[in-house]
Amino acid sequence: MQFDFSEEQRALQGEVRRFFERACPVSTVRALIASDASHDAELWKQVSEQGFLAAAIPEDMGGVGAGYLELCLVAEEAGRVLAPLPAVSSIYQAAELIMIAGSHAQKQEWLPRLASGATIATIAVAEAVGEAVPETITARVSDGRLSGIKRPVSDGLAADVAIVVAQALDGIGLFLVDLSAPGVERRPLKAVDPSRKQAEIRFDGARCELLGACGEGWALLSAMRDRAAVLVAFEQIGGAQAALDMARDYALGRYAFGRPIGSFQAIKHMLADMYVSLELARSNAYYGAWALATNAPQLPLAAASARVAAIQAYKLCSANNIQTHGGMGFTWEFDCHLHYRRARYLASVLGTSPLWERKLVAAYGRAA
Amino acid sequence: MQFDFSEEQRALQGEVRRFFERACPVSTVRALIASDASHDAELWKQVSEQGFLAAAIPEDMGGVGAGYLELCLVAEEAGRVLAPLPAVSSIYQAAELIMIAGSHAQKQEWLPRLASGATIATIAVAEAVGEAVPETITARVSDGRLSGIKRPVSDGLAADVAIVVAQALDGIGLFLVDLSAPGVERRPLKAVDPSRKQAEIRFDGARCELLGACGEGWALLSAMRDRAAVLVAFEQIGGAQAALDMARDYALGRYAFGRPIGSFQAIKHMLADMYVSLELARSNAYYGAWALATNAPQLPLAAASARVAAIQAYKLCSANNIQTHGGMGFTWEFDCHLHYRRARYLASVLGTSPLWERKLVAAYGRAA
Amino acid sequence: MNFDDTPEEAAFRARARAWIAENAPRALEAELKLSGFGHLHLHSVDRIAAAKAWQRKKFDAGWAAPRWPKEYGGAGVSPMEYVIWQEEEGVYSKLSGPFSIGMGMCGPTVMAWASEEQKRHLLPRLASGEDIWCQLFSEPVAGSDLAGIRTKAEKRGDEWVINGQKIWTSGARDADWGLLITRTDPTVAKHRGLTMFFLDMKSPGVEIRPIWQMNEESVFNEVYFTDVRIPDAQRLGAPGQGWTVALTTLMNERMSIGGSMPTGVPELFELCRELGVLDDPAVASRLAQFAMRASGLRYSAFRSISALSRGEQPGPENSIGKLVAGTLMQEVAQFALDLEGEAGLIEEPGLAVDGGRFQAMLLRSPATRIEGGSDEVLRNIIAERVLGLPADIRVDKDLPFNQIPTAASAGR
Amino acid sequence: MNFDDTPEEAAFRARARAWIAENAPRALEAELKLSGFGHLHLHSVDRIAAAKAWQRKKFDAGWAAPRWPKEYGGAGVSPMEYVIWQEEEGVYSKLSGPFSIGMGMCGPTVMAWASEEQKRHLLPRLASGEDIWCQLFSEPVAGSDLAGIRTKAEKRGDEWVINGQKIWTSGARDADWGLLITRTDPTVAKHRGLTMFFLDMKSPGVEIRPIWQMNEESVFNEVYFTDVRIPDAQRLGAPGQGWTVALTTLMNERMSIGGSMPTGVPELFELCRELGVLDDPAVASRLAQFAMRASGLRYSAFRSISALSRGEQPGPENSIGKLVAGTLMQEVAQFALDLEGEAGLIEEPGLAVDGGRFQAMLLRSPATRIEGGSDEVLRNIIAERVLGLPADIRVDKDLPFNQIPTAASAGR
Repeated sequence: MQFDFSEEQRALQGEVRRFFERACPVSTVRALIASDASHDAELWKQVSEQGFLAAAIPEDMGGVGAGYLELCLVAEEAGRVLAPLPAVSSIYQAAELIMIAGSHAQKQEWLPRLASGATIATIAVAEAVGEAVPETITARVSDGRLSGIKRPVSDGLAADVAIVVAQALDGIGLFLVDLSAPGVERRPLKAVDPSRKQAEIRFDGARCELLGACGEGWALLSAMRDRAAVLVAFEQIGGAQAALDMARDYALGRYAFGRPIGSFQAIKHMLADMYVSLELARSNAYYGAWALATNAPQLPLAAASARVAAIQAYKLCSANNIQTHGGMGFTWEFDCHLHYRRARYLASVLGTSPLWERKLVAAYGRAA
Repeated sequence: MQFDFSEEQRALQGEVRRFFERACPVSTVRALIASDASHDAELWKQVSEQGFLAAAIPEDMGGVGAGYLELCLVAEEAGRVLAPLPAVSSIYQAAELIMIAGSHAQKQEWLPRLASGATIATIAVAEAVGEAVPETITARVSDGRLSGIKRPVSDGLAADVAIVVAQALDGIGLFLVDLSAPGVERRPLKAVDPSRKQAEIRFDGARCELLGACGEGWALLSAMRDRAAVLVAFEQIGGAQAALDMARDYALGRYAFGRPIGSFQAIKHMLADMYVSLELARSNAYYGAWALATNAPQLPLAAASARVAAIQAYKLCSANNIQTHGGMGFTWEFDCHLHYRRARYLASVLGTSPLWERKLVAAYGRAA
Repeated sequence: MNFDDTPEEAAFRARARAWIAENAPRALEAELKLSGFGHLHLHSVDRIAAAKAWQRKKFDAGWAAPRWPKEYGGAGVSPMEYVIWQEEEGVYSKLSGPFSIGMGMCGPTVMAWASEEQKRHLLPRLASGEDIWCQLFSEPVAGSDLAGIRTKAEKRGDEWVINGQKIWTSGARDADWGLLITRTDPTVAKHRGLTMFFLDMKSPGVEIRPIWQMNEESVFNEVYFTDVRIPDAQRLGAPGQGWTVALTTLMNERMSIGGSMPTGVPELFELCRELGVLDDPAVASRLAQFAMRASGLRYSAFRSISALSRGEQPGPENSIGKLVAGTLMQEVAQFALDLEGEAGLIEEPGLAVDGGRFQAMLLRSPATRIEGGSDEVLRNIIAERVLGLPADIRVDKDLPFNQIPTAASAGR
Repeated sequence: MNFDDTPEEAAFRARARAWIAENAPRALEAELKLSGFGHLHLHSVDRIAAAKAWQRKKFDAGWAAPRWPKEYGGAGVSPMEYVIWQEEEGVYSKLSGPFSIGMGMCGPTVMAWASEEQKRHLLPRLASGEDIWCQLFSEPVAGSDLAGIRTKAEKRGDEWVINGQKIWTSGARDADWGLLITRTDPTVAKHRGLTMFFLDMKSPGVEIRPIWQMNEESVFNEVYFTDVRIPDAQRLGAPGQGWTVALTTLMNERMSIGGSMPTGVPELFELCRELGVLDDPAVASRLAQFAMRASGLRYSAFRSISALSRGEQPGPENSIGKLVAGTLMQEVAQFALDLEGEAGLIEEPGLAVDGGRFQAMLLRSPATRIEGGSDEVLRNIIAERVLGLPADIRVDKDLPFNQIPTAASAGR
């Protein structure tokens, strides 16, 4: 047994951290926010060249084949620096879905392109307000043509291809759609986290290709989300750790009443509680990483625990980081709000807490 | 408009407080806990003679006819001193139920006896584990005879008469049963709050009398509980205030690290949060008191808000009172646990938080 | 105990309602309803012009400052009548946002400390909307530690010369007057070297720089003073008495902010109804706990009004209003966005759920937990001034101000 | 990262399992399962006799103190193997309750500070269950402020004479030896005047008075010392070095308590299954949040074990175990009793739901939040020793111990 990452993995993490600190200072994030660009294409290119995001894609599909544990650590580091990349969409979700559901030909067609970063993919599920369930899906495929409106689609502007959840003859199916093809229109949507951009995509008879068995779409989506939840949890703990570190540093340097504010128990104990929530999230995420890497039967429970804990920790750490900073934390100029916004973004993709709380309890019930 | 008690009512409250401080020191509570007695009969006699508990019973039914606002203040003071009395059962519930559901003859028969304290009544609802709903009731009446087991029955040993929820031909009904009659057996049950004693009562063909329309029993019970919830909320805020006062006094007198522990922010802010929860509960209870006193259509919402807030406040204040006292708070000798136990008792009678949370939301939905 | 109107109150309410029905700018009603948290937003008209027009109309009819004495532009109504007025004014009260700091904090301070002549000049102008006031208290190094301010005032003949910087000044750009706290003696203990003034915001040497906030608004400002001159006659209280004067302002701030904090709870119930989840047992517990806190706050504020009616002063117990409302609004926003699903990510005007109100709450509520006394400061106030617990140990207490440790002196 | 056994670990587990299957007192299994929180309850047999029998059996087979060096009665196994042993021992580990303070805290302190001869004498007797130890640290006036203890030790020739009082001593009545911290010099700063001893609990002048606890048990005791004599040879560390010695104990206490705190979460799921509410969306949110904290604690303890395996020392981050578990158990108990409805009021043996386990948790969990470092102390440890924030301001820091303000000196 070994309940932690190995020394080799920690060394890799150090490398990834140094890369991101160099390649992705916060000015990069702010530049993307201020621009109309869909993502930071230069950073995406560099990250792709490093092979970081291809860690879990098999070598024969153009990946690095290092494994999921390594990808988890990459996600943690990307989260720490708020990397403005479409990895949640293209790697943690789309590549996973293709690996789970794709035919051999589809894998060969798409995985090498996703692994190299040459192609960016995304997932289009949401239409209405509220939790997405099969009954709320109105996008429809008939005769190989997709029509409907998806909103919001994360990284929908950056993506070259989307996997769209739609109704078809045999129920819910997943459909690959080339977003540059006729019958596809998209536009940017102003979003809570402007460093991870959202789009509306309208399909009007767009040509599409089935991924996985038709009628199995929702089950495949759900299986993919268990896997993506673990990877996203690592982004969240990376972000939460960065927020806690910011708060700690500020509390040490800011003086009031003749002493550092970090010497007041109110601040000390608030930071201690942030640390506790982060440690609980981290430990749940490690278990999730193992379950993901080994495809363990515990994955649904481990993924739900990791996600519920990580959502909670990032919300708390990012909110109380602002609180520690006082008024300065409420300025656009300070970086506190970037984490607060990112925490909300990562809490909303893949389905929100209430969904995962139910999943956790159901999985716990099955496990016991 | 006037959102507070009047000066006359405050003066009455002062009188009631002085009475209880004199007549019910904590040694009285501890004496009852240590004994096999069902309640403090001497205190009950004194309280009855003062007419405190008959405040809301009309004068022509042997009551004082002062009103519900006065009864609320009595309840607050009884809660503050942890009075070991069966008022929750006999006055806040049974008398209310008879006033709501009884025929004129039943009112004339019972209310004067309850008002004078000569007779003690209780309500017997629970049988199985979990929230009581009509489907879980197995006690049954046929041909005017009641059979079944009720467990636990608060003040079931002190009571002379019980209002029993039972199945009958037309559905759930409420039945008055003389507990000294043949076919009734009762025994004490060890309970979480030994200052408010619990019993098991077995009915085997006991003679009983219908109270209110048969089939309407559950609706009547529910209407009564809205009224009792407000009165119990005042007991709870009285108890929570006492627990907060204890914690404050201890924090001022206990020294560690060369200073009173009440000078540490961790303790100060814990007590501030206790105060906040108590103030929220108090303000909700005041609104409830007005709705109760005026039979306002807002009563269901006001009662649910008062109850949810009061449960929460008393739980928090009684638990953190122990925490403030440190190890001494965990001893039997200190009084902290008496409030902690009482908070649990008052959270369990009338149905627990989840039930009242649903009632609150439903009432809010109807009100808006 | 009576949450309903007495006959006299009902008559007063009818009068207020009739006047509003006749005079309120109905065309703005829908826009005002959506104008969210912390700031007046109007697209169809200039907000300051609309605010001044409504304030003037109210002033002429005696509704602008109902609680103030008549000689200063008020109507001398009772606390209960004022509550009734506020309930009836409803959404239109948002129009008076630009005057809220003046009416709530600066006006009462002027009333307590200025000369009779000044009061008769300044207060009616404030009440009528002619003048806008702002509050120049916080500084970059003095937030929660308000008495740690460094803006310097030096006496030169009949004038004072001001140098320094303020921050978090709401509405400074629209303001005609500012209530300014300064340090006039850095060699005595911090609370003893302060002096209060009111300042013409158009004075030479005043420079205002808007702060761009995390919620993409710019209500707050930095205000810089370079050799700004203030006549000695505009001093409030004696030199060195500034802290006592400031306490008047802060006590009124607490009362003014605490009374009617938005919590987002009614809006959350509306969302649940739209989503059809109001009967969902999964949301009941959260909704009920939120609702109980919101109604508790509401009736706590009511209790304070009853205390005012009895002639009591607004006390430190009013600190619970903002303490509860800030966190409550933040939790409500997060829960609402959880319920919205991925659609909760959309801020796009016209597309965002309910006009993006919960996204706005999410991004505004952190400021509520800080401005006008952070959560931590409010808990200290409750612990010390309501519960009687000892003050924090003060390392700066008896030191001359210029010898108090700072980040700079600690080499950070 | 591997939450499964390696082949070597699987072999070790098989060996442990086989030994337990052959040797464990199966007759006690059901009773042990119900024996709840904080204390070993046995009705069918004498608990100390049963404990000693199991401990001796384990000792003879090398399972009693697996992590200790062989020369002191241990087996020198790895941290991972020890985890496996604990998992396999399961419910029978409750039988070793009377030795847990000795094994977890006193033993490691003796190992670090006693003479070789003493270690070879005392430790095997502890490991084999022959001797029971207790920890004599807390005093009525010194709880969280442990270094504020007053029990006096005065040197008389080759002996020390002890006078004073300890409190919260678990298992004092069963103990043969006590680890005792005393004040030997009240004229120096508080941390510098302390000295540690081990004491024969049967010495003349030792009087033990049980404390009746709020949960109607009596695990804790007061211990009074009247002219008790201890040979100087039973001193651990130099005179005045007692605080340093105590830190060894406290570090091991944290590790020992934190590892496997009960939380009540598995029991709550069981209750929900019995009540048929496991699929009820109304309870899902609470259950999930509880479960996430419990699994987080579990895997945090696992991570510490991996750190031990890498040769790292157990650090202050282990403080989260008890901090989270105490509150969690209290919340779980309240929620479980909410679900039980009025039946939750019943404590009657034989009638109470699930043997009254949630009532027991309700009444035991307050102690968890206090003993061995209160919630407040643990948050301070995390803030200072994990996050590197400044220590609290210490008014007593450089004062001679006998001049530190107390309730008495303040006239309270």
